[in-house]
Amino acid sequence: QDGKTVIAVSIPAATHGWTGGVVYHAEQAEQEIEAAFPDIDVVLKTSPSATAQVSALEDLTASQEIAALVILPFTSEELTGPVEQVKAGGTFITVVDRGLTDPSIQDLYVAGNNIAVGANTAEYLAEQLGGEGEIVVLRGIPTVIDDERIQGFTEVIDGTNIKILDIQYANWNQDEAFTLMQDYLAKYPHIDAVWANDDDMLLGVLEAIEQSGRTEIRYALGGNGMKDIIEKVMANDPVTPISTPYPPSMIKTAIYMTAAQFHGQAPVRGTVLLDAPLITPENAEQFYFPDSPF
Amino acid sequence: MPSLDKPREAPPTLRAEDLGKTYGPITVLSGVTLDIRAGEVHAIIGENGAGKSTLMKLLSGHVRPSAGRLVMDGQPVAFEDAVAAETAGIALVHQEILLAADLTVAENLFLGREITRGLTVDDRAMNRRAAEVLASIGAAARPGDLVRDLPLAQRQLVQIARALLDPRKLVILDEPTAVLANAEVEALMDIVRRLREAGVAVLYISHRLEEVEALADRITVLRDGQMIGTYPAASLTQRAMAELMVGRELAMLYPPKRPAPTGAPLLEVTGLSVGHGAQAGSFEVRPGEVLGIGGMIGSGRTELFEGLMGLRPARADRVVLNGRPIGRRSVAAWRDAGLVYLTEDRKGRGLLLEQRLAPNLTLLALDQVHRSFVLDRSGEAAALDVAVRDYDIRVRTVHLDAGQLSGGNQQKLLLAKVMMSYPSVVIIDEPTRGIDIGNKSQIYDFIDRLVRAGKACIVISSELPELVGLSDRVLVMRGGRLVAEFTGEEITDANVVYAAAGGRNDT
Amino acid sequence: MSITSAQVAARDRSWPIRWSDAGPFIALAVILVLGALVNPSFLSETNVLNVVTRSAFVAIIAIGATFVISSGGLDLSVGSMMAFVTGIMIMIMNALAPSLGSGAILVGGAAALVVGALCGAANGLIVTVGRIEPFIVTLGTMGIFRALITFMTDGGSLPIDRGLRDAYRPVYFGSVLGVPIPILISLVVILLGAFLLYRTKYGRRCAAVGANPEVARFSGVPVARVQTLAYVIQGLCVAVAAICYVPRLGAATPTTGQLWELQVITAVVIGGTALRGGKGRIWGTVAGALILEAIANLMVLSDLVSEYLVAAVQGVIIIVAMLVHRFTK
Amino acid sequence: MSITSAQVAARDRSWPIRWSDAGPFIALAVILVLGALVNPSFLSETNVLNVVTRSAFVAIIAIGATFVISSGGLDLSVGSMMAFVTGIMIMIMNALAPSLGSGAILVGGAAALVVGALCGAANGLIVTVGRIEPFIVTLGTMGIFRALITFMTDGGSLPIDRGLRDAYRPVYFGSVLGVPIPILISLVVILLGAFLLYRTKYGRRCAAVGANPEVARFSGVPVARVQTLAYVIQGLCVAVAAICYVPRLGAATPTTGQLWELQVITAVVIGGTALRGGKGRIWGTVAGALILEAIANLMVLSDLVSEYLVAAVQGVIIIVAMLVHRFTK
Ligand SMILES: Nc1ncnc2c1ncn2[C@@H]1O[C@H](COP(=O)(O)OP(=O)(O)OP(=O)(O)O)[C@@H](O)[C@H]1O
Ligand SMILES: Nc1ncnc2c1ncn2[C@@H]1O[C@H](COP(=O)(O)OP(=O)(O)OP(=O)(O)O)[C@@H](O)[C@H]1O
Ligand SMILES: [Mg+2]
Ligand SMILES: [Mg+2]
Repeated sequence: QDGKTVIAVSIPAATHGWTGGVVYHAEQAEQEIEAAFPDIDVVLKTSPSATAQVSALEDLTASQEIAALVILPFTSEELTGPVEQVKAGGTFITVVDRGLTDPSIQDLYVAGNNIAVGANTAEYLAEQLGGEGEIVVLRGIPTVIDDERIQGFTEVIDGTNIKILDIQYANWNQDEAFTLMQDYLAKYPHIDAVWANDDDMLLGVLEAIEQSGRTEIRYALGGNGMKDIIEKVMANDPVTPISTPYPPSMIKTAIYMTAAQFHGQAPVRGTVLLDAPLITPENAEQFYFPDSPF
Repeated sequence: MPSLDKPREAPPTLRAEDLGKTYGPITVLSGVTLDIRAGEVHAIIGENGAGKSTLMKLLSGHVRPSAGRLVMDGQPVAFEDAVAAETAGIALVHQEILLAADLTVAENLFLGREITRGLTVDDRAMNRRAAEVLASIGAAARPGDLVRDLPLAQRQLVQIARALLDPRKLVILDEPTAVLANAEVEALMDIVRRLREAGVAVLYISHRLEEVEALADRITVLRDGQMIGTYPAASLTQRAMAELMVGRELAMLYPPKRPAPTGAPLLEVTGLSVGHGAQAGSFEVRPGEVLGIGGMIGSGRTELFEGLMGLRPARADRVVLNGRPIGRRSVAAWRDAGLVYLTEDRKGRGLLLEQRLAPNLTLLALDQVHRSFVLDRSGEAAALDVAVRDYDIRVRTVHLDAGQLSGGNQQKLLLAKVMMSYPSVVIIDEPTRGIDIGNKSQIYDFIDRLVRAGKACIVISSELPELVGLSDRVLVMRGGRLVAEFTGEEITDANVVYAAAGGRNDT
Repeated sequence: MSITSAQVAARDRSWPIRWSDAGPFIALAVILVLGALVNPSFLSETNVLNVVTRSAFVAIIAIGATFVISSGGLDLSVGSMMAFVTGIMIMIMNALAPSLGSGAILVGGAAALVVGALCGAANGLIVTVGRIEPFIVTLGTMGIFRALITFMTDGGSLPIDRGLRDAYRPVYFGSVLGVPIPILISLVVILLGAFLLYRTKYGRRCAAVGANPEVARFSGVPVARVQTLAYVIQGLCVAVAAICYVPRLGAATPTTGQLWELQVITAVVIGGTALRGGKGRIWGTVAGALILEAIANLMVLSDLVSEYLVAAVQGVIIIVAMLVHRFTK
Repeated sequence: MSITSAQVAARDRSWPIRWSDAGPFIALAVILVLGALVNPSFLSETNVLNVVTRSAFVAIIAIGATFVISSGGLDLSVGSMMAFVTGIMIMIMNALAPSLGSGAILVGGAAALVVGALCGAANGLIVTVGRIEPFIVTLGTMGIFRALITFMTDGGSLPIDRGLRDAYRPVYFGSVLGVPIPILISLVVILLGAFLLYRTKYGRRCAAVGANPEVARFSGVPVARVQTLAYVIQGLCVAVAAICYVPRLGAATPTTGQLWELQVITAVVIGGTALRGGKGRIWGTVAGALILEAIANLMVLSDLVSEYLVAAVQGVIIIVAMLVHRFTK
């Protein structure tokens, strides 16, 4: 490709808010980098499933020489082998968000921490509720991310007197979260707090609570730092006073760090762990991207 | 009559004792006791809906009897299903064509009893055997043809071939000739005679009494689901048969001919060509006239008129109905202009077999039962009552799907359906296919009254006597072209056959 | 003979419900009873209203699907189409909100109906003029609509203008004499659907086309037009559902309406409409939609099932319901 | 006229390939040509092998679907079934790995076949004995299998034992004389399928049952048994696909095989098998699977389309391909 350095970016297709954010930031990065460094070509590919992502990797490597691969793997196990194949061709590997089962494959790892998303929220909630109360939880699509968040959350909650009344899947879907919350409300006459492990779902939850007119619910928390929720945090909303960042912009960070080494800078290697600090009214500004779709 | 002289001690091939069938509260057949002997042709006759087809289905295991029992070769039998009966040597050729349209002729013939070699099916052997059987009954269909592409008559022959593929003890033919024309009928009658000589018992149902007279050794008459009796064929004339069936004296079969029509043509067609071939045809029909269309099977009559109706690609130089040129030809446009077409394929194109009688009746002329955007359902029910009466549709209840009517009654329902729109020209393709003799004369009367009222009727028929007895003028088709025209005294069996067969030097 | 049949015909009219058609209603009743046993709050007024209101979307779309299916077609694109219509509607409303105020809602709603009808017409024309299996056509347009909404939302969400929200909210959350508005709207759609299918020329032709297109053609029925119109009706129903849906969550997202096509078709089939076409059961469809929503609700209200297995239990219940219906007939 | 028809029939037989059956192959060729124009590396050896290898999964499952569909059925559960079979297989392999070493792979594979056949039999029996629409039955079992795999993986993922990975890898990544093993396996499945459908009694009956079950029944074809067997064949094909699939991704997850049912059915229909049953086209199905995979590959190789719109373009291409095929006939 005209002697340009190719950086391939492989990410999940935009199927819900968060992945939508990832695609948005990746496209931003592509435009900015290509404008800034004319000799770098960023090739962005989205895939709707793990299988498709493996296929995309094969296609990317079959059709051109790629200098670097930035990948946000669908799942760890399924993508480990294929990424290893790419690595074998001498490509620089940057893994984002979800680690591969064999960490020695990656040159650079930019990661969010899903366990921390769950755990930090749980700790906040436990503190606010004084260590007791009855809560309900909405989880996403059965995948590793979802699993880790729930794991982080329940581990902390198990150490308190808080009782998790119910956990059900709402598929990271506002609509299903609305429905599920309606049902929770019908089922449990008293609920102290709700945790939806993603802000997309939290929107549905809030609608359902508002519609029911129930007032005993003290907290409805989410995660991921969606901009609508951050707006609430900034406005000191009593029911949703915090969120946890799991910024889709991490993909942009990773692409920039990968691109940097092709421009004179020494290759960046190692691990960049993004923590999941609580987003509070005080620091909300720095997590707010009004132009992002997420 | 060899069968009548048979010694008593030879048990009949199949004996029905006090057989009956009820569907829910409806009794369609009761108290039928009947012997069918080896080497005889046993005809079953009766009006439409008398229960003939039902009886045949009972005898061949397609339907379980509600009462009575079967005795085969002296042993009581109860067939689990049609296959059990077939294994026992009884084959039924259905009145309604039962073939898988997506499969080839050979595949249909051997369905369920494929010839195999090792693990694989032996197509060569099956095709060879199929070709033999088809040739033996004079069928033009080839083993490799898709049934979907075959005309009705050929499908019927394939069904018959299927029944004759294996040696049989009893072959049941339920109106096998309804869709056949003369040549094929002759061939079939030969086959029946050969079967009789080979000691096979044949049950034969037909509304064409001349066939019955020519073939049958004994005749059983059914009326309203009851057995009237079994008679030696020699003792019955056609007229006597008809009267036994109907239970009353019959009027003349064909109405007297009308005076020659004089008015301006109601329908004028110039330069009609259908499909790819150059099949340009021109004809007209006047008020008060019955125009007969004759020809061999596959001579293109159906094709020509389906083309006229806009049901298949066709071109025409000029089409005028009631003095007004017709631009776009479609069934709906024709209906509104006052012309309707009654298809020969009542099962595939005529009736919605799984729907009730009323929606079937009114489908073509929904406007008649339609007031300010709403279907007038009581009007529809009333129309059905009228149709049941006017067309003498024999049903024990109107709670039936169209498919549950007997074949002849389906035909009458179809006739009632196309007449719902009060057309001035009616094209009827095979008007009396499967209609019993009593009803035939009713339908002929009906056509007569229609044209006497100043309407016109085009009758496409493969039944020569019908064509001759009914028409004021006959056009004959051959190879997709109109080749001859006869009027008045010229309309004779001989003339029509000669004109129709003129090009058939291939047989 | 004719006397008897006339009498019978009279009785026929006074007894319009066939026993076999009662299946879905019996199934629904059984589920209600079971539900009440499992958790008494199942029959609480709030819960019942919630469930019925929720099922309004699927029911409205399924009314359209009843037409498509009974005319011998199939529409897999309804879920994505609904998302797409929702997206267009929100964009129009947001664009007009500054100038028209809450009048933008009316214009947006009208636009949604037009867009829905056009989407349906596209499906219908490709199926009929192109003579391609509806399954393939609507699978294709399903991908197309889904991609378009993803594109329109940039993969994120497309919220409705804050200023319109309050004016629009009642369409989902409001009620008249205690009956939530979505239920009223779906009642109107259902009654219109039943009228159209059972009492008009068009409905007759629809069923005839589905039962045997050849017979319909020979009876002067414009087969392609009837089928296309069924898809247009489907599109309109989708648009109505979209109009009720937007105020519920106030945004269109790429997941809006995902997999609804399966729910819709299931509702139609459970309701007694045969997938091969030829007969449609509007009220059965409604019962089907209620059954699906009631089962989902019961899964949450009962404590019997692991969260992982909810889908399995739902599948089993549906199959068992169909089996019971089959064998009690 | 009878002369004409005889001639037509004769011509028909001497020309065993009907023109309309060539449609999918022509469409495939067109896509290959377009692909080569868009990106020359589209036809590079690596890329072609990749695409063909990948399409092996869908092709193998679609062979089974060709039987189900031509016998008049439908199976929406194949994707979930594949995930479920994969899950069971991995659990068995992992359990046996300590004792049997890489022999566990064989046992696991055999178990997968058994489980696949059983799953297929379950679908088939519910459809035939229960006489319920296949759409509903397999939609139900789709939910059931999906829920079971979610349960088995606890909502996460179920990786295969590391010790087995290297021994198992070649089943996807290995090759014999330059031909990747999945391609060889799928060739075997395809040839077996073609033999079974075209050359055996069973295949004949399968098509007959789909074409007209009533006629088949009267002809002594055990309709229910033939249909059930088609689902069992489908189950076996799913198991074979699962066996090839595991080494590629090394784990089963709740999203394994999601939406494959749609791809599979699309491949079958693009290949010329009618959804209403009665005819099956094994080679057409294979072409269909290749077409789908080639289009997806082209989307990745070309840079023309916004990421959000990939699905839309795929939908358009499929519909256009079918339209072109229809109107060039
Ligand atoms: N499944 C059914 N349910 C109710 N009635 C039926 C059913 N099948 C047939 N019948 C009725 O049984 C009667 C006898 O029908 P059958 O077909 O035996 O008459 P047929 O003598 O063969 O008449 P045709 O000469 O018109 O063929 C008819 O009135 C028909 O409506
Ligand atoms: N042997 C054949 N093989 C295939 N198609 C045929 C054959 N014979 C006729 N056809 C076609 O079948 C259709 C029916 O023929 P058509 O019905 O017009 O003949 P017909 O004179 O009306 O004879 P019939 O007595 O069968 O009605 C036409 O489209 C014709 O081209
Ligand atoms: Mg009969
Ligand atoms: Mg004809």
